[in-house]
Amino acid sequence: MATKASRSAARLMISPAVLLLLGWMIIPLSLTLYFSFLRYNLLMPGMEEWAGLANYRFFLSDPAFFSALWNTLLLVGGILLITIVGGVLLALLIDQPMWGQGIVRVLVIAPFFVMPTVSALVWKNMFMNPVSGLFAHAAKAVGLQPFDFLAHAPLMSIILIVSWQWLPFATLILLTALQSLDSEQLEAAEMDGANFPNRFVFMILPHLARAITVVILIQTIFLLSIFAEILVTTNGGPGTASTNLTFLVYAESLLRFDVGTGSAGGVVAIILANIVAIFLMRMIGKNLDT
Amino acid sequence: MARAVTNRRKTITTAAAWFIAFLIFFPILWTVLTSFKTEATAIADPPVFVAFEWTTENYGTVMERSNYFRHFMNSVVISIGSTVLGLIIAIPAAWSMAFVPAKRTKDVLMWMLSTKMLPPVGVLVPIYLIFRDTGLLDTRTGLVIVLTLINLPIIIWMLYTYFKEIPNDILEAARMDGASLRSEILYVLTPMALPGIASTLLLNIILAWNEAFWTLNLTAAKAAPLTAFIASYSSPEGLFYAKLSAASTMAIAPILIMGWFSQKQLVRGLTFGAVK
Amino acid sequence: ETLTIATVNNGDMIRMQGLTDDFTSKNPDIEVEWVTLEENVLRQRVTTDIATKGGQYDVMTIGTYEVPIWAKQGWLVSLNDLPAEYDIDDLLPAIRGGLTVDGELYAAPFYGESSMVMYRTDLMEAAGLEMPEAPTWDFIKEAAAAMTDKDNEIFGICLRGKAGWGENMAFLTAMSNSFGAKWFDMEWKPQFDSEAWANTLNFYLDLMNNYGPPGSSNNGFNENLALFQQGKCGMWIDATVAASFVTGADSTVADKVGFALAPDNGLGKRGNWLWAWSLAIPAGSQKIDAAKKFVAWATSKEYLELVASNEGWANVPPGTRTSLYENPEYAEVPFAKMTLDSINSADPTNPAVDEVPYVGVQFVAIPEFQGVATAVGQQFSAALAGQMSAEDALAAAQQLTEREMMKAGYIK
Amino acid sequence: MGRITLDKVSKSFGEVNVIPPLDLTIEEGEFVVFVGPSGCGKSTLLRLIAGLEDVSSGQIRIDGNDATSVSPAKRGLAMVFQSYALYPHMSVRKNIAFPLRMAGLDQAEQDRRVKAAADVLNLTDYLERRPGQLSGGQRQRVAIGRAIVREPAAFLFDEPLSNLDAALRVGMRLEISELHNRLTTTMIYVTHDQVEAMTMADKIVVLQAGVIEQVGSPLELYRTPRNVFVAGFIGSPKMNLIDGAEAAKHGATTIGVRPEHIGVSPTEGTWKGTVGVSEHLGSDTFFHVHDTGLAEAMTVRAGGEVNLHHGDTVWLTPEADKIHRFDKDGLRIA
Amino acid sequence: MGRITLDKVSKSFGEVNVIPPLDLTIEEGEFVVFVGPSGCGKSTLLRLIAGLEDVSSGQIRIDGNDATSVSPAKRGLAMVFQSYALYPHMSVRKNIAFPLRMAGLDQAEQDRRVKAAADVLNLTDYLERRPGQLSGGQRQRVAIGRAIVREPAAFLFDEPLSNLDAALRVGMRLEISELHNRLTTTMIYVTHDQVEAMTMADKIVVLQAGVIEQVGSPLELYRTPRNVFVAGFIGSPKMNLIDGAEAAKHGATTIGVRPEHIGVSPTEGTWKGTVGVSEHLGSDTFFHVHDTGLAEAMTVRAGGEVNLHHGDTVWLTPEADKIHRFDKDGLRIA
Ligand SMILES: Nc1ncnc2c1ncn2[C@@H]1O[C@H](COP(=O)(O)OP(=O)(O)OP(=O)(O)O)[C@@H](O)[C@H]1O
Ligand SMILES: Nc1ncnc2c1ncn2[C@@H]1O[C@H](COP(=O)(O)OP(=O)(O)OP(=O)(O)O)[C@@H](O)[C@H]1O
Ligand SMILES: [Mg+2]
Ligand SMILES: [Mg+2]
Repeated sequence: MATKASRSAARLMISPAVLLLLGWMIIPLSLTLYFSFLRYNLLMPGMEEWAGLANYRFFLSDPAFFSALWNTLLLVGGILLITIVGGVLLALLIDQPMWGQGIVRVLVIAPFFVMPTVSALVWKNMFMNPVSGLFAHAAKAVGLQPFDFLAHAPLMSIILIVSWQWLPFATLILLTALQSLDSEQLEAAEMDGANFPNRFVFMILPHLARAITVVILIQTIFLLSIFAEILVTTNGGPGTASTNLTFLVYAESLLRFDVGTGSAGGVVAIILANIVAIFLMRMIGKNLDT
Repeated sequence: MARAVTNRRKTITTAAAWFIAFLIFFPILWTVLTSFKTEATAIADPPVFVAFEWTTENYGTVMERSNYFRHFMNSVVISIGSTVLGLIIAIPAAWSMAFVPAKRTKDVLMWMLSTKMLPPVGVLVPIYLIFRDTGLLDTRTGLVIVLTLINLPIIIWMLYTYFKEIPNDILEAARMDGASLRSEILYVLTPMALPGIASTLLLNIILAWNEAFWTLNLTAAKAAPLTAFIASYSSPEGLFYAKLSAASTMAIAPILIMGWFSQKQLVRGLTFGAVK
Repeated sequence: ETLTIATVNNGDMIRMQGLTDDFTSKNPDIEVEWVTLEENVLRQRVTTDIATKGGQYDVMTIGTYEVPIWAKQGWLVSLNDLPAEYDIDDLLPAIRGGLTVDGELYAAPFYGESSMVMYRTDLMEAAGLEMPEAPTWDFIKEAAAAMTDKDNEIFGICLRGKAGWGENMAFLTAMSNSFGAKWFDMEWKPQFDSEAWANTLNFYLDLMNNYGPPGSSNNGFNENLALFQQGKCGMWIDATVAASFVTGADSTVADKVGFALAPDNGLGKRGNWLWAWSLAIPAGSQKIDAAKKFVAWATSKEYLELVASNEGWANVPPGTRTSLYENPEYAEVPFAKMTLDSINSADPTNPAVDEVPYVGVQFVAIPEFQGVATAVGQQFSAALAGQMSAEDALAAAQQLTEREMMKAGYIK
Repeated sequence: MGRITLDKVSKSFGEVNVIPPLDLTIEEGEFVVFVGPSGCGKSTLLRLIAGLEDVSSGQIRIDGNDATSVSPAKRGLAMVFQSYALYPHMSVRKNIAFPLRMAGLDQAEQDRRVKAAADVLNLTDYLERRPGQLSGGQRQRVAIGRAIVREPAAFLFDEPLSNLDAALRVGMRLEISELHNRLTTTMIYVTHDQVEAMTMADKIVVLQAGVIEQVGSPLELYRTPRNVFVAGFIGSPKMNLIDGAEAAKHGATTIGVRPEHIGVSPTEGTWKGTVGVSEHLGSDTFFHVHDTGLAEAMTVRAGGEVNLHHGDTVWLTPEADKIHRFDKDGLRIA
Repeated sequence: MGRITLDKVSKSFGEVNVIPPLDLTIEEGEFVVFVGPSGCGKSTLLRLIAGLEDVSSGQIRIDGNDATSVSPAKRGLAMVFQSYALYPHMSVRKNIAFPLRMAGLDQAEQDRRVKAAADVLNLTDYLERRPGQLSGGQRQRVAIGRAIVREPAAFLFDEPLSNLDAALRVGMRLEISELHNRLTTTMIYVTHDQVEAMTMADKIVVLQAGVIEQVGSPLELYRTPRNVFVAGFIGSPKMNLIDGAEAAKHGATTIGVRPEHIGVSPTEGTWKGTVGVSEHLGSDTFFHVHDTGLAEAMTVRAGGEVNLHHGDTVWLTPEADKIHRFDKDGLRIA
């Protein structure tokens, strides 16, 4: 298709979205960039002065920075792993014929609707609390010492909470993808002598590849900036055991009110996020084009 | 055309699926149950499941403490407003990308998505200053604008993938039939993509409803949605499990119920072009 | 006119919300909007707002830490011109001093607090011990050991462990004072490498690891309060305001609580702090007059009486007014005297055993403090969680404080 | 190798009885085509043989052994699906090798057999491509290749050509016929295109609503259809069926004459009518003749050179020995 | 009304030159069919006429007026798409009325015209259904209905029957022909099925790689193809083309004989060969004869009753006056 008229119409119609997003990106970004070169503490207004790269040096030399970087990767990677593996298995299960499929689906999808703050509060207090949480009760009931999740496995606990929230999303996308698998293809494989594990490895998984990429892309976008869950449950601690990059930037700019360093951190985070983005886009681009 | 499944196998899958579904749902169920307990029962050891004296006093306490209805209305207005505004901007954009693809289309789309990767904390102060200067702090308008911008990439992407599934022929047929661009989008494209648009709408309402960073940081009282409502419960004094549960239940119930009712729509549309 | 009031989600504040009608009926032209947030969130929100002159709030709830800093920036409205019947002179001198900068009162105390020991009289008795009015740390340890009964989920002592300058660091800073430690020497050099700090932290960790509840590295004021109310703590050293909750209706041990001064080590300083949640008016507010009316109402003598008549004397916001403690009815309240004594025994201008360049008992009144102390708090919390040793935590604290002080230009 | 016997096989989906009990024997090496209108149960029958559906009752024997409850993979049959059902993420080579890989053959043997199949099917140049990069006909060949390598006892085809365009269909039809000539393996082929059925089959099975209407060679069906249904179904263009008085003259309820068995003349003949649309194919011309009083329109085939126009009056004459007669139950009167 | 002239019209997509400059005139009321192999530019040409693509150069005139840069909606043409392109969310009535609604006609007029179109197309009973509830043929009719109501200057059809099954295709072919007889509006019809082209067209335009190979009536093309390409393309089964010595005998580089112009005999004739696959259609039999030394396989059409088997030796005799001769450029030698 495409006549000259339609091409110019297209340009006109896409421009509001492009301009808005461009503005949304560039204006705050350039301000952030500007602040990152200033000595700028919110609590000491009027004392802003040019600081050169000092803020960057300070942020990058923070011992917390590398652990935050590592935690961010663990967090995103761990959640992706759990939700995708769990999502595939769950999707396979739900796809089977059964009674009350609708209700099962309703139950499984529910965590996706829960506010991150609420889910963090509920998990922290009512489940993971080592004294009056349900897990502690359960442990005591079977004669075990209650495990102090948030103190001894803080990152793992957060991964668990966030995975719970995102599992439905992954499951749903994978389920729709699964249902789109041509049943004749599976039958052909069956005729060809493939048993279920073979069919899973050779037919189902490759078919899901595209859906998995999409899940990875979307979730990564959201998971890179996990914040509320950390703030509510562990406050980044103990130590910096559950501080991710977002939280570190938050600590700089809104706990210390050091906007300069916070902005430098923000810029660093943006650069890192874009590296991840480019990497992901490559992968997606390849997978989505075919 | 699946083969007949034996009842035994169906029973086993049913049991397994129900068990897992129940586990996944349990935290929510437990929260709802707890919200009807007294504080003392809420922490009882061993825990009681249903055999307790049900009370609604927690809800009373919570209602008394904060203006739930206003938070609720703010949430509704903000999430629906931002989603609808997003759709209005996104539909033409997605039309362009899906039906008049250029070499750059894919790059533009990916760039749009990458704007979502900016960590919000990194730009809070600039945005706060901009909002202060434009008088948008603590206004629904301000939040609608921010959430629209945040969710726009996702909306565009979703719509783009749905639109791409609509055969170009049909739009061309409309063009041959004398439809202007406006009529083409209004009378042909939009109704055809309605299921996709509906699930885009739903997903983004959910995302907007649960957005907790900007809604918390850019509002004080007038425009504060339910995320702010729940923030005042994050660490109250004394025994608070039951009250926390009540507040939590109230914060998530509307969206949960909406989600359940529109579950089919949502699920059907949640593909992001992943299914092909 | 609508006033937007930012408050912390403490019980006293929430109670005030419930009594708003009294204010609005007296001032029919004023409406009140409440923004109730958890302490950390509140602090972040109001600080961002006031520093950027966002103007979203007309009345803010802030603490003794913020008042002098903010007042110096000219961010707060002076309250010296409150009406005569408000009776400024009735405010407790220690509290009032903390809220006054250069002779101007910049915030009105809503309630004041120090910290003290709360303990279970029944358990103490069962252990065959008797709590002195002014215990030492050694006695606390002995008592904790004696009361601990982990099989029945009784933990000898509950202390703050959750990271945060207003959480574990408030407690630990106050405690370190009694161990002869300090944050900075006169050259603003951080002192975490001192022996006194090592003693403080080791004592604390020893106490908590042996006699504290599990998960204490996530326990703040509220978590400990819940534990104590459930009857799981033998002793709890924390804010004096907690007294009314542990003896209140929600508590399962209301009639078995005793009070004592915060412990010392015989060095002349007790491990108690001084704090007042106060109402202040940002300089940018458009509704200063109405805001002043509200502040005056909320911190007035009449308000205390209003609460007393509605909820009983025990639930009155404590620690602000001399007249309250002179009231014979209030003297009946079991923790009244101990609260007043605790408040009076704290000296913000001279907090440590040695001479220091800063004011503040459980904090250092410089803007950088909350950031540094929170980071230090994280290290100590990690040490409590068993993720690092006390030495490592102190070394890390020393290093990061130095970094921060260097950046801020206190030391070269 | 490849004798398949269905013994009182029936199938119902829940309440719906799709195939009432049915007997059928397919001899070794035969090319059997199932034809019938859409929904008559052709695919279902094929899938029962393949083992992709369970029979509701009856027995399926393959080479004399009861295969009724043997899994599809073990029956030694290969199937080519209408959608080809190629594995889109595997190269052509991997697609064809898949059954061998599943059977655990070693790599060398796999390569050998894939190469052999690719040679037979002219796929050698495409072995490294993905199915998405192939044309319809090539995909079809890959699907056949995947079936061939297993050296199955019988091939099952479910409308394998229906997704191809007309020209390709003709070509592939020939290829499959030639393949059968070469391999002489039993083939069962489902189609609803009767040209395919006629040209390819050794034996045609005409189905209607799950019931076998007639089994026989293509020419048997063409020359002596057992009933009106088969008469109308086999032959293109369709046989002209005439009821009423004209049929009664021949002592039947219905008579049928094929278009190619009617002579046409502008001057004289048995039936008179008016020319409607005429379709000139060059080699032949089909006239649709109206107003004969016999049926709504009679189709007549004439040579390419006959010149008649819309509205002309014509006379039609059936070849007397090519008139089919049916009784009131629609059965052939011998 | 309905005279369309293309004047040096060309089209390239980026670098790819799909249609080199081309002239073509379509007279009022003509039924013109574009045929050609896949990818030859038929659809592109049609879309240029419709205005759905811009021409790269040249001019398109409709009824004498320059329409080159007129928007599709304004050209007064109606198009029927291969996929039907019905609006799935509208009832049949709304679908048909859509162009009228866009033109701003009042409701009464819309209803009147929809009713008229529905009557013509036998759609009256289905007006309230959605397209999804219709059979393929009915959908096709709705698409035509939507085109008719606009009373366009010309109809454009892009392979409108290719999604239908064989039987339906025959029926719809007739319906469209009848429609043309009745409306006498110009129709431009794209197909790659040459049977459709032969039976429907007043004038066929044969395209190859964007170039017009021949324009003429169906029988003209059948009888006197201008070159080898047209000779091979028109006629089914395809003309047998013979190169080499046998062609030289006739003073040509290539000669061609259609299958229906070759006699077959088991005993005597011009060319000797062996029977390969034979396709019995009942009415006719197509033999594929190998080893003639002329071409890989010769296709021969014989009557339904000829009985020859795989491997038999046969003799073929072309009808002398039906031999087509082509020179070394592939052009017909008159
Ligand atoms: N899984 C099923 N459940 C219920 N009914 C079914 C199922 N599969 C097929 N049927 C029904 O069985 C009948 C025969 O279906 P089948 O697919 O065998 O027809 P077919 O002859 O192959 O038709 P077509 O030519 O359209 O492919 C149809 O009426 C169909 O609706
Ligand atoms: N938008 C486009 N961009 C680039 N090339 C195109 C485009 N549309 C068509 N082509 C190319 O133009 C040529 C002609 O395409 P067209 O669709 O006109 O062929 P066609 O004759 O209609 O074929 P078919 O019979 O398969 O429909 C093809 O080689 C095709 O690849
Ligand atoms: Mg079928
Ligand atoms: Mg085309």
